[in-house]
Amino acid sequence: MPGTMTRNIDVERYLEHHRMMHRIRAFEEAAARANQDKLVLGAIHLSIGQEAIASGVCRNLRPTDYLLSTHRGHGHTLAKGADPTAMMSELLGREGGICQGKGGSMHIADFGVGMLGANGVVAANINIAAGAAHAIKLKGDDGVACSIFGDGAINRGPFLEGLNWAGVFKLPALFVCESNGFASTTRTDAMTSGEGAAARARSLGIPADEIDGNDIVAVDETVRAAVDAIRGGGGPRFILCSTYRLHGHTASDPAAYRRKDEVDAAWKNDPIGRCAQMLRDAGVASDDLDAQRDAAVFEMDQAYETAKAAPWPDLSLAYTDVQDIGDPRGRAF
Amino acid sequence: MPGTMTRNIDVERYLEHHRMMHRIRAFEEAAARANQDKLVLGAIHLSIGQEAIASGVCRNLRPTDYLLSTHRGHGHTLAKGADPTAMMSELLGREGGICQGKGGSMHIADFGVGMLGANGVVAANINIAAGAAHAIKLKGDDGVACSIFGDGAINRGPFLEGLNWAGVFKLPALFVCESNGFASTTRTDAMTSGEGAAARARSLGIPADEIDGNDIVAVDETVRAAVDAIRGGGGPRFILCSTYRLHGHTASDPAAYRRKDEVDAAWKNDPIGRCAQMLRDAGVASDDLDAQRDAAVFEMDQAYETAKAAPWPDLSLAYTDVQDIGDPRGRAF
Amino acid sequence: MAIMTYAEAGKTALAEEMRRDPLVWAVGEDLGRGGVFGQYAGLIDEFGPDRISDAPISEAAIMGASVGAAMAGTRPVVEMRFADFALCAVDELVNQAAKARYMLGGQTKVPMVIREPMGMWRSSAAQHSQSLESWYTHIPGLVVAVPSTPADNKGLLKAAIRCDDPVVYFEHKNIWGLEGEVPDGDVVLPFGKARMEREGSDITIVSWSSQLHTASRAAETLAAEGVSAEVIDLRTLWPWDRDAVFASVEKTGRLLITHESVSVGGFGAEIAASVSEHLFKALKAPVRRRAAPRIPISYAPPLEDMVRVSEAQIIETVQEMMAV
Amino acid sequence: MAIMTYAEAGKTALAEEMRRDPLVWAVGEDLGRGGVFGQYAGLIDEFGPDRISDAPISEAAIMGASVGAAMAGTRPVVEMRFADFALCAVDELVNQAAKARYMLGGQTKVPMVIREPMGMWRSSAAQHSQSLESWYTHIPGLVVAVPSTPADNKGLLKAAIRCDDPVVYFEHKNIWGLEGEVPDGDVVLPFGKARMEREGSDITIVSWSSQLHTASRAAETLAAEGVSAEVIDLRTLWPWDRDAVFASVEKTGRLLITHESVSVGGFGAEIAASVSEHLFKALKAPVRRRAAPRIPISYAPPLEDMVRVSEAQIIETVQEMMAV
Ligand SMILES: Cc1ncc(C[n+]2csc(CCOP(=O)(O)OP(=O)(O)O)c2C)c(N)n1
Ligand SMILES: Cc1ncc(C[n+]2csc(CCOP(=O)(O)OP(=O)(O)O)c2C)c(N)n1
Ligand SMILES: [Mg+2]
Ligand SMILES: [Mg+2]
Repeated sequence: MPGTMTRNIDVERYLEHHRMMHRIRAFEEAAARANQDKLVLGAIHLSIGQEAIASGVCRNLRPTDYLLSTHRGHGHTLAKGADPTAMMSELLGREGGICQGKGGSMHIADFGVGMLGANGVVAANINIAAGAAHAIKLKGDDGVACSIFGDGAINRGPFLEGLNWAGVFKLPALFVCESNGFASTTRTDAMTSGEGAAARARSLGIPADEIDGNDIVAVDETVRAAVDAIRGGGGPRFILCSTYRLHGHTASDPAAYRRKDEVDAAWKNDPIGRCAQMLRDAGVASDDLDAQRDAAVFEMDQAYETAKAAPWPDLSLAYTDVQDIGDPRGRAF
Repeated sequence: MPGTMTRNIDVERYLEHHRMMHRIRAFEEAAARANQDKLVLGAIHLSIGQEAIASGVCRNLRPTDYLLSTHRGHGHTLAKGADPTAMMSELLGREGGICQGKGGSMHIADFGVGMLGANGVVAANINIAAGAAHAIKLKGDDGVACSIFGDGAINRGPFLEGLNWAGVFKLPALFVCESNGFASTTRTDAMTSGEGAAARARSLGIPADEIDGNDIVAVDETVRAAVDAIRGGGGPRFILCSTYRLHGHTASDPAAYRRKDEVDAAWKNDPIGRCAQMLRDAGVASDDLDAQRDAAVFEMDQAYETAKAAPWPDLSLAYTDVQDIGDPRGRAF
Repeated sequence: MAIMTYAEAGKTALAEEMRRDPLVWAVGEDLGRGGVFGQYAGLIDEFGPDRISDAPISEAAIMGASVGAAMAGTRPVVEMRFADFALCAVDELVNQAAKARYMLGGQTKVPMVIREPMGMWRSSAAQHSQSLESWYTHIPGLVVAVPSTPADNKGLLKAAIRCDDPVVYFEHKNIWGLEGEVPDGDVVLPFGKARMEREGSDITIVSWSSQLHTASRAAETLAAEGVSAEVIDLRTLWPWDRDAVFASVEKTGRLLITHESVSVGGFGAEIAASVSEHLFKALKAPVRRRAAPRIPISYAPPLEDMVRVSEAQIIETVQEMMAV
Repeated sequence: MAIMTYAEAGKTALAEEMRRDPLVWAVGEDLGRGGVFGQYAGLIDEFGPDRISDAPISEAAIMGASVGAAMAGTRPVVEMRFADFALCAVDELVNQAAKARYMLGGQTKVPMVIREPMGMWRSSAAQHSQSLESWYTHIPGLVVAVPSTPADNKGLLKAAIRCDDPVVYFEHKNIWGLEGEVPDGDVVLPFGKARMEREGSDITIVSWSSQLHTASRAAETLAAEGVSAEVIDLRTLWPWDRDAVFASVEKTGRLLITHESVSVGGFGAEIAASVSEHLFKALKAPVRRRAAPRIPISYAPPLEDMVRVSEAQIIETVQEMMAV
């Protein structure tokens, strides 16, 4: 795997990544502000520090490819192409929310760009993604179904069942593990026996790469190769991305259970800073990079303002999209 | 792992194994007869051909050690020390049944000898055994909790969750996989991705041995070493035992989905025949071996006759041992 | 019209729907060899292993992958083998399949059928005998079907496969071999329309699945004793045919609900509560329920029978109700 | 007597029982840092990491291992974090914990407490808000507790920990911070004994858990309007206090049951069916239920509120019933 020292890179491509990572960062910061402003009532999980994975994975997926994400899914959803204003409106539970305000942060989805949903149940997206890949195979399409999940998810049964399923049926599935060191307040290494996610994936017959998930080049190139292999009929692949959760588990978690020096060190390894440095080394002007950041911040502030200004959803929505059959009122009254 | 060519063996010990394997075989054959006689109404799963694993594992466990088994658990239960008459009475659902006729073949248990139950749900015994080991650790005992399960069970979530659990908490747990090539009518290799159970166990941080499960010496010695290591505080161990299911999935399954030559070849590898040959090579007289067989057949025929003669359980038992709290009649009538 | 068994009727329905719609496929353990009850026998020869798909012993993945496959445009028919084993995949059914459409703001539907062979069947004991249909009526997003005849098993399974909602489809193991007339061709039954098993004027007996036949036999015997019982087969529990039940009870003034599942917290309570509330004045006697006691199901036949609601118990209860 | 919150009362009960019995231990995700709602805060300092045990995200193993640990002589207190996540461990609870004692012919008991924080709590949406207490009343072998006050959370949790049956213990997330007087020391409440929240003569309102407080506020308002409502807190659903409910309805002649969970197939139906059957003559009006519609729970506050049964709705229903 390539490191981050100077290398000749496709500057345009990484400028795109730089821009996308800043958009994710700015979205999360706006969401954190909305949380402080008590306008987001449910729990939200920020992906600050993990942006390279979202950008690197989704840059290599087509809008027609499927993505299934987790409770920490804002970045993935944005990178897959969803509209931040509709996403922010969802977080605020307002009209215009991407799920009409019915799902919120943990159920954010945009089928228009192949994002089939975040999930409130850890590891549940793994089997669902395997099934989406199964549908691609049955229909003879050339798509890919990708699930992104955390390092805590590898201790749930669906990790084994879903990867085995994808292997047995040789499905076009990409499994990406965001190994950020924590499962809410618990260090994942303390609750994980053995060598971890990649070793488990290999034992299930899935080729696995282990990369620095804060190195946008490593993520982009590794995912591109994996997706090409999968599209070529090579069956499922697994990528373990090491990263660090720079904020707390939820936007309200001060994460006092970890040492300051650990967090400070992690900030020095911030994927956006590293990407910017690489681009500067490649000759890109700092001003251009700052301009991307400022545009991202402006865009997400606008998204927040728009969401704030939006009314509550129409109450009649409570009874829509439950199911086709039967009376949702249940005739209890 | 030792093969089965002449070696200096503890003749007494393997005579015990030979006797136990014949007792298991004879029990299963009597149960099959009871099934043909329509006296066993539920499904029963015979372990004919897999006796070396039951005998080899349980010979190395103490009565105070715990065993959790599967739907194919008659042999394990017998080898752990349960009374065959009480077991047969259970299969016939009669008074004197080891579970009072309430559980039947798939829930056979004898807590008096540490056999905490077969299970009707594939892989469910893995987590239960991990928990029994957890209790041993919490109480500071020097016991071992063992679960035996099939090669089909390794595709269920509890395999990952239970082994990871045992690894994380360094529990005195022994996991034994009976790899008989089939999960009911399906060949397990067709539904298993990767290198199989042992590789999966290792990926979960559990040392794993892979042995010929029809070689009683290999099973006995491997299990003994593993149990010693576990008792010594070495944490969980895994043993993959290759074997073959000589009969159908249930006693009523003709297993027409496999070729005759395959089955014929498997019969030549019958663990009892191999053990007998080894003992003859070690100088034991055939008559002594035949006498063990005949005694086993006689014992199990008696068990069947006794069970047959037993009355149905008292109807009042339907309402006992449900729970301490609340009226089991539910006051519905 | 053809005479076929309940199992064959289900197979016919699946085969017809698979011919009609190439996006329909079935997945579960041992389907390639016909399924554990033979209800898929031979289908692999016509449709091949991709559409009559074996599965690892991975109920959570069978269910969860089917949710994804349904969201991605196919129509999976999920075989759970025993309703008891579906308890290994409840998150996938209740948290995912049932809620995805709503949570995601209507961006998707989850068209899948979950076949769950249910009920008591010759000494299968507590982990292979449960009837949990009531549970799923309590979960928004799910449809619950409980066919009792070969004809209904064909018509309702076809309806379930065409339905865009997840349908929990309970086939009763005890009646796999039950024979009956089954209409040929494309007969699709509506959900929420009960079947009048037998007309009567003195009392209404509501039931479903295998227990319906016990109720029917009881009504037969009662007729000989001069009690005219109307027997209604609900066919589906969500939605359930309130109109048919209410109309019948308005006529008879008496209602007995009988089901194989546990009485406490069973769907009989929902029916009893609804009728007692809405037909308060029309009732000549209190609504009664005959269902299972709150005990696990035993292996030994005589103990297992203690859980069954017998024809005699139904008759006894009806006579008590007529005496009011 | 001390004033403490519902969460503190639970913590006190657990701590007292752990001091009393070294075989009691708690296991679940993040317990070492106090648990996701702080209901275990500080316990690890007194009892250490073996008895206040963290767990991997492995609900099936948390539940399943606890079944084994209970069979092997310890008394696990299992933390499921959200009742919704317990759906990842239903086989372990329903097929194993609930049935082991019976299936194995009484050779073992399975003394474990399954704590399941339930209910709606500020925009948690469909997978973090469910109330599924009714499900477990339908499963033989299980006890179901639904405390509504700090005092009851102490007394019932202590009873649950001492009980040899698996107890599904629902704490409501919305009242973690509710303060109230809690008796000091070893006060253990019996299961199946309801609490008289408020005496009245015109109508009986039965409820439990957080919804009890809505019912209580409604009764308060109704009193001002001259309607005397008796409010009964069931405290446990299995067993449930039929005697207390029947006695009250015999007095008032009217019964309204209100719960947060879905009305269809909810436990309110069991109570309504039982009372309608046994107090047929004593009823002045049909038994009514006010519970949730059959829809998943939304994230947006106003949509989430559509699932809540409000004080106003209870009052409206009571007035309708009084008008009968
Ligand atoms: C089945 C289940 N158990 C527990 C939870 C509660 N929970 C939400 S996020 C989380 C931690 C997940 O850690 P990880 O998978 O590493 O993802 P990360 O939060 O680090 O991105 C937990 C335990 C849940 N949502 N689902
Ligand atoms: C969760 C679950 N799924 C399916 C079944 C049905 N079933 C019973 S035994 C069996 C095959 C098990 O195969 P394996 O684990 O290899 O054990 P073996 O029968 O070969 O001893 C299956 C699928 C079950 N009992 N439990
Ligand atoms: Mg993590
Ligand atoms: Mg096998």
